[in-house]
Amino acid sequence: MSKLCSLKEAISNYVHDGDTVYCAGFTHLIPFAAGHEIIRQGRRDLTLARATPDLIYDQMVAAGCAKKLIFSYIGNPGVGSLRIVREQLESGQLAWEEYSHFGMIARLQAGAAGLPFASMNQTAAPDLEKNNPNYRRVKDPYTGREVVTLPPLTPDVGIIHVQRADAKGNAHIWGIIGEQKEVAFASKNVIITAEEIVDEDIIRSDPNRTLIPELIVKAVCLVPHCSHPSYTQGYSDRDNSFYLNWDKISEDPAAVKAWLDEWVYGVKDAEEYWQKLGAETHKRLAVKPKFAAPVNYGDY
Amino acid sequence: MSKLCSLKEAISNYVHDGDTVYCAGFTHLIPFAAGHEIIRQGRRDLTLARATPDLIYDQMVAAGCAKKLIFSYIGNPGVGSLRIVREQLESGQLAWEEYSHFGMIARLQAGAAGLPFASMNQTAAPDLEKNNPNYRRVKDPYTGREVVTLPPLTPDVGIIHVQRADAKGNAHIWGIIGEQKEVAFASKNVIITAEEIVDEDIIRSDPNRTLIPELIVKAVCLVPHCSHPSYTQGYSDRDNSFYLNWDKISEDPAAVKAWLDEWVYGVKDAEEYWQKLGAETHKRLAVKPKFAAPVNYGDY
Amino acid sequence: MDQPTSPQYTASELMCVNAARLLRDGDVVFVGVGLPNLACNLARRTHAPNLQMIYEAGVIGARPSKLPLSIGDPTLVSGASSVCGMYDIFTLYLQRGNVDVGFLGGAQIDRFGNINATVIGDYAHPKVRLPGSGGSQEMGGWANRNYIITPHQKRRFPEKVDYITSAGFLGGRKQREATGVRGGGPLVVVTNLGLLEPDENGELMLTALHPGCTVEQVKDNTGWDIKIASTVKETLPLKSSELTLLREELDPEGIYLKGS
Amino acid sequence: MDQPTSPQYTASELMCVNAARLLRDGDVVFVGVGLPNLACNLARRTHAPNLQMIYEAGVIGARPSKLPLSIGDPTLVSGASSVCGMYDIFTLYLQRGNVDVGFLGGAQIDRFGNINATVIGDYAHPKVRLPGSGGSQEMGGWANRNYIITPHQKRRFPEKVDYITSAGFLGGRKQREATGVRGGGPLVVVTNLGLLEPDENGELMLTALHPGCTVEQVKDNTGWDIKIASTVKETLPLKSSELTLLREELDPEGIYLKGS
Repeated sequence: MSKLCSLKEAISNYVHDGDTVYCAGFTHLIPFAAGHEIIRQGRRDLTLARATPDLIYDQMVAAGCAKKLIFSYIGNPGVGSLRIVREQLESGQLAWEEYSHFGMIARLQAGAAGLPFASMNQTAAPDLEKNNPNYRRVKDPYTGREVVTLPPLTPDVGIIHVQRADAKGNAHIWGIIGEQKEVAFASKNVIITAEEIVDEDIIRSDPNRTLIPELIVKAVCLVPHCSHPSYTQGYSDRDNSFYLNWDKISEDPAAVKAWLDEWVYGVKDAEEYWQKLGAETHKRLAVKPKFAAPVNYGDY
Repeated sequence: MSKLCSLKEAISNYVHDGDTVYCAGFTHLIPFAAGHEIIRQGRRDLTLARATPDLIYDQMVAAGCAKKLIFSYIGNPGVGSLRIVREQLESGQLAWEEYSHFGMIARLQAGAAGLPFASMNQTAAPDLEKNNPNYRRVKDPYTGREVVTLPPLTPDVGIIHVQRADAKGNAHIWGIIGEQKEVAFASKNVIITAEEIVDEDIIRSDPNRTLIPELIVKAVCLVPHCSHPSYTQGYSDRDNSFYLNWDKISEDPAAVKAWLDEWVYGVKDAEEYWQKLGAETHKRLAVKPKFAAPVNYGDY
Repeated sequence: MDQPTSPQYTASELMCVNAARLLRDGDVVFVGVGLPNLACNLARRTHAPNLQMIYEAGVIGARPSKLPLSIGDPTLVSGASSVCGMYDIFTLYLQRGNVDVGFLGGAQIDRFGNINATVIGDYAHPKVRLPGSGGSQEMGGWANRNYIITPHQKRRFPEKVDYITSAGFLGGRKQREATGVRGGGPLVVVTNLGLLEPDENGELMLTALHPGCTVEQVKDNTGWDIKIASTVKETLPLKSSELTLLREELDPEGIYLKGS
Repeated sequence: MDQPTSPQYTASELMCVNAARLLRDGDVVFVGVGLPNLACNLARRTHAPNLQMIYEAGVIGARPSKLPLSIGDPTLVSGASSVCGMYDIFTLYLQRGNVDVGFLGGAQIDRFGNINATVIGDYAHPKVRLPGSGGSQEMGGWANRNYIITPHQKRRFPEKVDYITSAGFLGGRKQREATGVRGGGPLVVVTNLGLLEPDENGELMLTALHPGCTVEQVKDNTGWDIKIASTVKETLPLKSSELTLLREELDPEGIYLKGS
């Protein structure tokens, strides 16, 4: 049963005001086009969860989509501060829940695994536990020592960009795989955006590469270049100059508004956004191919 | 730094009387040749841990290597009973510790993750918990409901057969990957046996395929056909007729002794064992190639 | 064993077809080798083309080109949609609630659908040591629905099992519910005589007979005074198309279907 | 900032080379971007060819062909020995004890080596909201050894941090030990003036000065009355081969090494 639809339809069907949304991807495969579509559709009061909010949440927060942020590191990776998010946190406009990376990922893992809590060893650093009541403790029943716990995180919607998927949602991912698998299994609704939709025989020729199986996927959208200015291993390079540029744009609310008007509200979809970036950018972000060594599964 | 050595050296250096040994692999990639080498070297009082003891532990128990078994399913997969193990359990000759598959794997995962205990939801089935004091409970600090716990399993030695590894121990595995990763990270000493030793460029061309990294590996042994009568995806078929045959051999202690004399004590190593199987068996277990779809990592 | 089936088909074929009919299109099924595997493949080739088969070894969406002997055969991997580790199978799939159906079997099934696959006699001093749980403890607890396939024999249906490997309804439906376990427990037991289903208290009750089988046969082959539903249905006769599929395509060598 | 380094090299180069020298061949290092990344690559090209670099994004044994801007750049993956998910990185590697060295930095480091990378002012009403932990809370707890790299400035070295993101020795070595945490805590703080090491109580103490730097400079740029070791060593001068490697091969555009 095909789950193919446009990204517009997928966001319209599965992302609702007030939802907790997790746009997955640690630096790699960040589904920017999905964030932009959420902005265009004017979603409000979202709780945005991501280990690293990255520019995608800076933009969504700037556009007024969010009431709360769940995160473990707020920065413009490799550049510095995430200005809009930071300002809204400092001014109290945006509610937040904070974890370490491990706490964030452990919450997702517990959600994905159907466990009532995640367990972690103590780190000796007291202040996250002190400031976030979700941190609790249980006694290890074998040694009597205390272990730190967190409740599962089960987002309403998980959005995951992948290199290739079949029409049912079986998806191959390679390169950095951060928290994609955990987000997919933890979320109540999973939207897959893919660089390529391929015949299921391609997926089934290498089942160990399938990080996300069809049975947890609600919608599959063909969205090439969805991850710009982040990247897709093998398909595009990271647009570091955009990350550097955003550092300047985001200093000035007027510049941010102008950017959103031009690059989000002013374009119809990801394809128009990509074309608008122009041939020079396309060329700059193109990547020469380099293939993995062949793998023989055998004809059984 | 190369860790290449013969299987004989690896067993001699890293498997000691009284150790807890985990020969990994759920049906697939079972390192039979390593079990046979342990028999040849006359190890005693081992605690043998495996989800499914399979024929490898039936043979090691028959040869007198084991004092205790840790398991979650004792059978000759697809055939029926595991006769020698079963007899020794029924007669009280062999001590045992029993889990469900999930309990077994969860113990390994906790060991691999450096956690003091594994957490599992209740299954409503009371009798494993009743009969094994390692099963305990903690209260979920969020809902107050009870969760079942088990302590980590950290074998002294984990032995893992792989399709290909480099000389330092970075290993690619595909096909069924049961508990290999968890055994590797849980064990204090890891021995890799490989169908092929390849240049590290092969491994590094596809890092997502690397299930086991060099930094936890002690020894790397080139042992083609190590898994017979189990199989290696892409390299050989499962020797189902051997599994059916063992059902008959293992009915009779004299036949078992004769088999061990001929096929374990009577051969020098895995290579001689394989040659002794003969051309017809080699042909029967050969597999036509079928390759995974290409994967482009890009030249960054 | 009392042999109730007509000479046109074996008891195994009868159970297999009736088990297949219980599956719904789109079900995610945790599959064991043997009859459950055949039943799933039959359902997939007939009324349930979108059935998703999962194997505890870590295989999702398997499409075996031949009948696998073991639960971890390479033919399960070739053409599967996904392969993952066993920890993932038991957490992301089973514990998370992503498995609709589990098939169970065992040496003993009791009045409340509890299953023993571990030991006959005392656990510490076993008279007969059976294989043990494997994945069935969690399957019995966490699959949304469980189906049990087993020949109808008195020794297989004692009033109380020696050991509970997989939970049915324990001492009654409320006892299972009190544990807070997520799955719904056994829904149907398929035997070579008919179908048993739990009543409101979780006690197994005869609800259907296969063509030619009788209530007396069921009573004679059950270890307790089994309840009989007020209306006992008759299962549909096996279709020749079902038998042809089973015999000629799914188990041509008769590994699981031959004999009784 | 007081500029103690000679015109032949920048403060960043000085810190980078001294950090590299702390690494041992075969160390497994949890690497951040920036100076730690440069220090590791320098060590790998000089005295520690078997250094294993791990990135929190899930990359093991990276061999970046160019300087990555972010901690998740594609060049980290190409040619790496292994890639895994972040859950695995924090469990199988860091929590399990497979990481020898963690590099830390932050806005504030206090008398007992505690680090603040989270907030200046009150947590609930931040004066300056910093990035937060990322992976550094666990790195500070669980890496066998931690090294801190930071410029020596009074505001960066308060007597007590506003918030503890990564544990140093808390209020003293015994307090850290009482938590039962596995890692050994900060071993050395590398600044542009010299090296600080914890004394038997976990209090940071000046143990070495870079060539040309003075105890006075250290005292003037530290927010508490810092202890001075009875013998203050002098660090070895930077070798021209080290600087050449850094400038010409590792950071040819001077992204991290330029400026101060």
